[in-house]
Amino acid sequence: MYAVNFLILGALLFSLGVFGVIARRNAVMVLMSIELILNAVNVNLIAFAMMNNSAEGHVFALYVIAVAAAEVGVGLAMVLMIYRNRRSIALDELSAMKG
Amino acid sequence: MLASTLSSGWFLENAWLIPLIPAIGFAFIIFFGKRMPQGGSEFGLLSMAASFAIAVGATVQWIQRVNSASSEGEHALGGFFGFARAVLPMAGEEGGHSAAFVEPVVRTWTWWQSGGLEFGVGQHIDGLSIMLLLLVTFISLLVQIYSTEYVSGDRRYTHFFAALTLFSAGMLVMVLAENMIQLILGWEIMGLCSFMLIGHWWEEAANSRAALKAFFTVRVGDVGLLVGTAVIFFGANDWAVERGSNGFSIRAISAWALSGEASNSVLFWGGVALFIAAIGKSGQFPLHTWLPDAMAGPTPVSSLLHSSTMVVAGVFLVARVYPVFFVGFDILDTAVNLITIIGGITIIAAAALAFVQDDIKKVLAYSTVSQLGYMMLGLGVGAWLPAVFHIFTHAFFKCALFLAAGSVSHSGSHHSFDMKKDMGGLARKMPITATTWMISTAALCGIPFFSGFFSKDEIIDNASHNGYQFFYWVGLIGAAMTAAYMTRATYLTFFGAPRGAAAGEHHDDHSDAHDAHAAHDAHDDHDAHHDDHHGRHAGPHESPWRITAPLVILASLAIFSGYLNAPAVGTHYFTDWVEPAGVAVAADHAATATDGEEHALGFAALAAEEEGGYSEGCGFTTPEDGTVCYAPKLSHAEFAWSKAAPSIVLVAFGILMSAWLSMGVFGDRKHPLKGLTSRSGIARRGHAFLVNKYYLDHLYEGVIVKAVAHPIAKAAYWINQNILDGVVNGVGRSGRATGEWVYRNLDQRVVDGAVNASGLVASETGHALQPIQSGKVNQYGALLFGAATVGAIVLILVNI
Amino acid sequence: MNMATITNDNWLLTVGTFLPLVGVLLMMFIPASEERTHKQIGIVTSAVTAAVGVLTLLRFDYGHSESLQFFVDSEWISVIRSNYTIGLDGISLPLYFLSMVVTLLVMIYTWDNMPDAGNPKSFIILMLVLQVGMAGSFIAQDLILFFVFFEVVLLPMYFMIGVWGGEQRQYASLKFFLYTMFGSALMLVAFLALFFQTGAESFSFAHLAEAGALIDRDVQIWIFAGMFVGFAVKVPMFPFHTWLPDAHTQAPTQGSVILAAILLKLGTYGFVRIAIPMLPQGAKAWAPVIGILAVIGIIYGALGCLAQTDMKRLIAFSSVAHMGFVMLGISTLTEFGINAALFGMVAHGLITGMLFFVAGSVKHRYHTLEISRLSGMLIQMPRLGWILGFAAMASLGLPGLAGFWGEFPAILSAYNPNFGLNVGLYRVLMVIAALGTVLAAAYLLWLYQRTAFGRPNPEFDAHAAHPVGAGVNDDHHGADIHDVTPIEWIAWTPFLIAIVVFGVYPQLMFDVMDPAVSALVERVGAGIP
Amino acid sequence: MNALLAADVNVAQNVGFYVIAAVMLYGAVRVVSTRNVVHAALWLVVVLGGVAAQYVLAAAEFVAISQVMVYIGAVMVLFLFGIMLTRATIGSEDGLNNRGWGLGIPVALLLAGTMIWVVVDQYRGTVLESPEGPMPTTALSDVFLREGLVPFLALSFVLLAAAIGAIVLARKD
Repeated sequence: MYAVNFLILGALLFSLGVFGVIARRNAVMVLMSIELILNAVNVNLIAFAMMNNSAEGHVFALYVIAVAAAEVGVGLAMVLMIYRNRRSIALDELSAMKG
Repeated sequence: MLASTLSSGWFLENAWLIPLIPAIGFAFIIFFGKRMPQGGSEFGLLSMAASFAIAVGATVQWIQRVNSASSEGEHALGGFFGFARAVLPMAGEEGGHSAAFVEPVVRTWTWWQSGGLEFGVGQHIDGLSIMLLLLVTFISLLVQIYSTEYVSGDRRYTHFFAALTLFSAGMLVMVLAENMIQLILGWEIMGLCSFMLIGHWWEEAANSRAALKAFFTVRVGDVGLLVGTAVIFFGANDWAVERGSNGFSIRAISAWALSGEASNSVLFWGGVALFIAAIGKSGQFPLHTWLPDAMAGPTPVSSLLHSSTMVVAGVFLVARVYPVFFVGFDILDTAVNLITIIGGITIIAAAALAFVQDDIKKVLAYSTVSQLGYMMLGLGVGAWLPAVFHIFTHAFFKCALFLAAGSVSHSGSHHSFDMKKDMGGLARKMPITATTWMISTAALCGIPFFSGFFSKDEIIDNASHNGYQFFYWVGLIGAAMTAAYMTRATYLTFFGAPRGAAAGEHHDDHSDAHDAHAAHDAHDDHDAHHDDHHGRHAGPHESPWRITAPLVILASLAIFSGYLNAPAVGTHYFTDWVEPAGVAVAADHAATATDGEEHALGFAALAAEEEGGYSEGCGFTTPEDGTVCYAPKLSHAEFAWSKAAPSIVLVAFGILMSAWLSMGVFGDRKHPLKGLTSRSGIARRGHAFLVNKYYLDHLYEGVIVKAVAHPIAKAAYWINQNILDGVVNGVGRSGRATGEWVYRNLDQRVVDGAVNASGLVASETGHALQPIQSGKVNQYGALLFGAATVGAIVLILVNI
Repeated sequence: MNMATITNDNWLLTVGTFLPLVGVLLMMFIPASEERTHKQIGIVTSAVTAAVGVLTLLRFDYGHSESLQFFVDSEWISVIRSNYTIGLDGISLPLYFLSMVVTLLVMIYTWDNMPDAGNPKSFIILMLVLQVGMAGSFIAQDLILFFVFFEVVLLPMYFMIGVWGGEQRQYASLKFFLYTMFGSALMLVAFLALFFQTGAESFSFAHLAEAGALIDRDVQIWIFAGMFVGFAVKVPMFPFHTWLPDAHTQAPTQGSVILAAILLKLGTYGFVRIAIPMLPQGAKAWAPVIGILAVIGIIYGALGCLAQTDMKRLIAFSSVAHMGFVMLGISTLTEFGINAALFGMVAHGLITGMLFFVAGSVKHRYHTLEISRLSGMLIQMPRLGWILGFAAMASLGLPGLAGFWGEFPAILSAYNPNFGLNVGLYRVLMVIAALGTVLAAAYLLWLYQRTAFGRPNPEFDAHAAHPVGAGVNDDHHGADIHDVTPIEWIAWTPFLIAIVVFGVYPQLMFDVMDPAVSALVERVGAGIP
Repeated sequence: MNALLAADVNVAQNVGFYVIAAVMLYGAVRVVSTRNVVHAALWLVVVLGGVAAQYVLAAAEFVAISQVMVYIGAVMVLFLFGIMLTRATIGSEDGLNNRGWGLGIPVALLLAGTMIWVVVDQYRGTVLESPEGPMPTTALSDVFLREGLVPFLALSFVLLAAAIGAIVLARKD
């Protein structure tokens, strides 16, 4: 089947993720949107791996997954801490607090 | 080789030390002055003395050099005469003495480079610079001695001497400048120091404003200097580089201007630009308004500024690169040119203003302006030497006058300068001051056998000699007016009945007292001094020796300096020593030596003889190949009492008239007791006479003076204060206003508004902060991705 | 880098550039509470860096200042054909060294002038990173490398202003950030366009300078436009300058000094090093525009100054005017002009940096910079007053001080521009620029007269309690209105000395720059048919 | 649809792809648009699951497995915990988007447009020949333990650091 399919799918997911990052106010939601972006990338990776059937693509996808896991862990931890200090995880209030 | 007979010497070789020493002295004063017993003044005095010594040595050696040269050039005379008759029939009798060209002593070191060209800093010693070096060092020395007494106990004593020393250094740098850049350097340093000195007592807003005005006005002129230098540089550079020099070197510029290869328009515009600078610095007509205000400074400063340094700088600039003006304005071929116009106007206008001043220093200030007008006029009419000679003589008597005025205020009128309020009859109380003052006045008025006569009269004479008839009359009238107002000032100060402080009164409104009051502001350690100052000033008395000594020296010079070049008694040393001969010399002299090599003396005299290229006459015809001219060949009107007569008569008339009027007008104003007795004595002898005198008095004061002097002069003064001054201030104010407007409307609204409005920063400018803070991260995200996308798109487009 | 290159000690540049990062690493492991330690580390690091800089000065071969020295060219991102290419020649040497010295002095100044927001740890770390970016931009000989360093500079300055700035810091910092980001975006695009237009072979300056000249004229003009905006924002030139006053006014003293002394120079340096030699025809086409904008900037900045009531803001506007002179010099494409511009960059760095130091100290003492409220500074703190006067005089281009040598030759060069640019236009520009010097005198003297002369404002005399040690003369000093402190002396003296030395003997710098500039102009001339 | 009818294309595979893709996209849209945090999380599950399914279609079983385990197993749980601990209202809530969220739409559209255009322009008509069987895990392990070794170790350190960091951050004290 056509490589374009996968790639377009990735592009759309990516854009949606970007939109989420821009539009969302709640930190957790932003993290989710980032997950979308990462997965979009993964889809592309796999697609390319398939195109010139090599294992690297898959390996990279796995890397990304792992990093994403780490990122989510740390990210949520930070969100928690911020919430504990500020009783809010609205990003704009956050940025208002920081000089 | 013939040139080797041109003697040189250590002092000539190392004349560059002369400005260097005061500069170092300045550094010493700044860093160690406060700790010294004499508050740093000793450094100033020492350095000036050293410079003076070197200057004397250099002068002596220069004179030897000239003699050695002219002995070479003896039999060039024939040709000279031949030319003289050919070109200017009257010129023959004079100038047999300046036939040989005396090679200047030029040394340069690399200062900066650009575009592969190296530009030097160094010395260019010829008659003109030697003369001024001697003059400046000498007068600075005297003024510093005088100041040790005059400003003693000032809270910024040290700074005062620092500025004074640096000031002299600046002038000296300019005088022996080898190139235009160096000249600008000295020029601007002087501007800075004048700012520091005029604003010396900056606690008073008036003083600091005067300082600001002085610096600013001069700075306006400096635009001309920058532009002119640029124009001349690019005009001359290629020509000069061929000959191993560059377009900044003064010699190269002179030679180029006379080489006949220079385009006239470049010379003209360059000349105009440079002359604008001279106008600003030398207080010529439209830009002279800063000069009287500069009187806010301490008197020694005024004397230094107005005698030999600051204001002379403009005249010096014109004299220094004279060929540019000579060719650019083709002097000698016209009956009128920019320089003469400005000079003439200045002479009359300033003299008229001097009539209505009550402040003695302002009278002197305006007289300075008018005398500078004479110098400019002289340069304008092609009387280079008389103009320079007038710088020389004027320095002595004007400095003496200022110092005398200072001495009067210091010891006679309790720090007041108001002639009508606080002076009068001081001749008896302060004999030395009075005598010196009157000698100097005589010199200034141009009374025969005083120095001023020989210089000023030469200028006027040459004006008609070179075909500037109109300005001949301007000069004469100016001379008469000078005589008149100086007489008036003399009378008000030293004769008649004592008034105010001069009569020993202690009026306590020091509103008009510029000097030492500002100095004695609330400082305990000074208050004591302040008191005994008052104590010493119980009544008018002669000043201590540190003030009178310089006065005496200067006054004697005011008499004798004239005899250096007094055709009346047949002396022409000054001409021999100072005037550069207008003869063509072998071209290799245009090359400036570098790395401190002394300039290779070449075939100066030889070239002059062998191919009599000079007989074409520099400045009139182009020099032959391989030869260059450094100065135009000028002829001098020969002196004759018959020609001097009109000026003498007019001067005499001016003096008598003014004396007569002054006595009538000011004789018995406000009756102090002393005056009354004497007058009542007269009254007992003849009632009618008194009455008549009274009527005459009334007549003069009521009709003549009020009708003539006041309206005209007052009008001039009014124009001066309101229109010209208004322009200067107006420029500043309107500039400010424009700034406000531009800033408020353009900057904040339009340009800035555009940015703020662009949705990135904020939708509304007013509360720019709110929207910025909200959702910072997200907006960055948007920005980031947006930018990335745009970048990507462009990439694609580029790549297609 | 391989052995051969090590022998002609070209490790110097790499070390000199990245040394500050060592300090940063060190500070990472020290808790923020130990403020003194951080300050010490900061000073030591920047001092060592400056020492390396001195070594560089000593090892530099002044005989061949037109050719790149300490040259390194090693693989970096081979995918996009970008190499780690660094080198130093007469054009970059002064700026490279200046950046090190300025950072050191600013560090010293920070010792007892920490901005109110506190937290020296991150403050100093930021400054060190900033130093890396600045030094790197001056040695980079590869577009991508240059761009990376160029951007590295951006963020620390953003945080410096945003965290340690004045009341409106967020506004100012964001404005700064967006402006520069906008510029950088276009600049990057222009770089890439240049890269692809020259056959996508290499990003190295040398290659692009050769290949770039071959691009046909219209394309050159477009690419130059992109770079123009990018660099002009940084300079800043007239229409793009509005971030500067805010940034300067809001930034902490240290920020202002670094901004004025080095950051602004990145823009002009970019013009001289990248835009003009790589796109000669584009440069020629744009030169008149640059010249006109520059002169507008001169007059406009001066007028802006006259309208200011805040001392720091006035100085900021004066930067616009001075950079106008620099750009005028560059726009003539003559050796004179570019020499003047390079000299002007350094001079302006020293002088305006000094002025900002003074302004900072005044703020520190009076807690205001309202010109109308300041007065009689010379009575309350004579030394500071004199320093202000000195800096002002230098800034208005007094001969004998550094400022003059950037200003006068620039005006001079405008008399006849290079490569058949419109002479009439440039002569008009020259006269207007010369008038600009008068305005400069006007606003600086006005500032000086208002703040330094006269008698102290009673509102500050009131809390003038007991005399304080530093710099006492017969004036009394207020409790917090004291004269220059020792630390300030240490931080300032080099500036003052440099201003005088370069003013008295400019050959020191011209000698280094001139050959490089001549070579550059030659190359440009070769590229213009 | 002509894509479907292309001769050398495995129809079933395509149909599967399109169906799953549609579901994923819808889910993604909901993730970024819903007013309810919890729902968003659940929609995210759908998307991630879809991705895993696509992996399977693309013959990347191993990746698909790890996707399911890591994401749906771990990450989503984390998310739900996060939501719960930050007391996000379970019901729908307003103000989930910030002012200026509209800005996102043009950016996203622009981005999508650009990328799609590029992709289409570049890969129009390139066909992925359906692989014979899944990518063998041994191949992956080879890559991992040979040239991929250093990144692999680095990654493990990252994970370790992340774990510790998370603990440090989230620890109450």
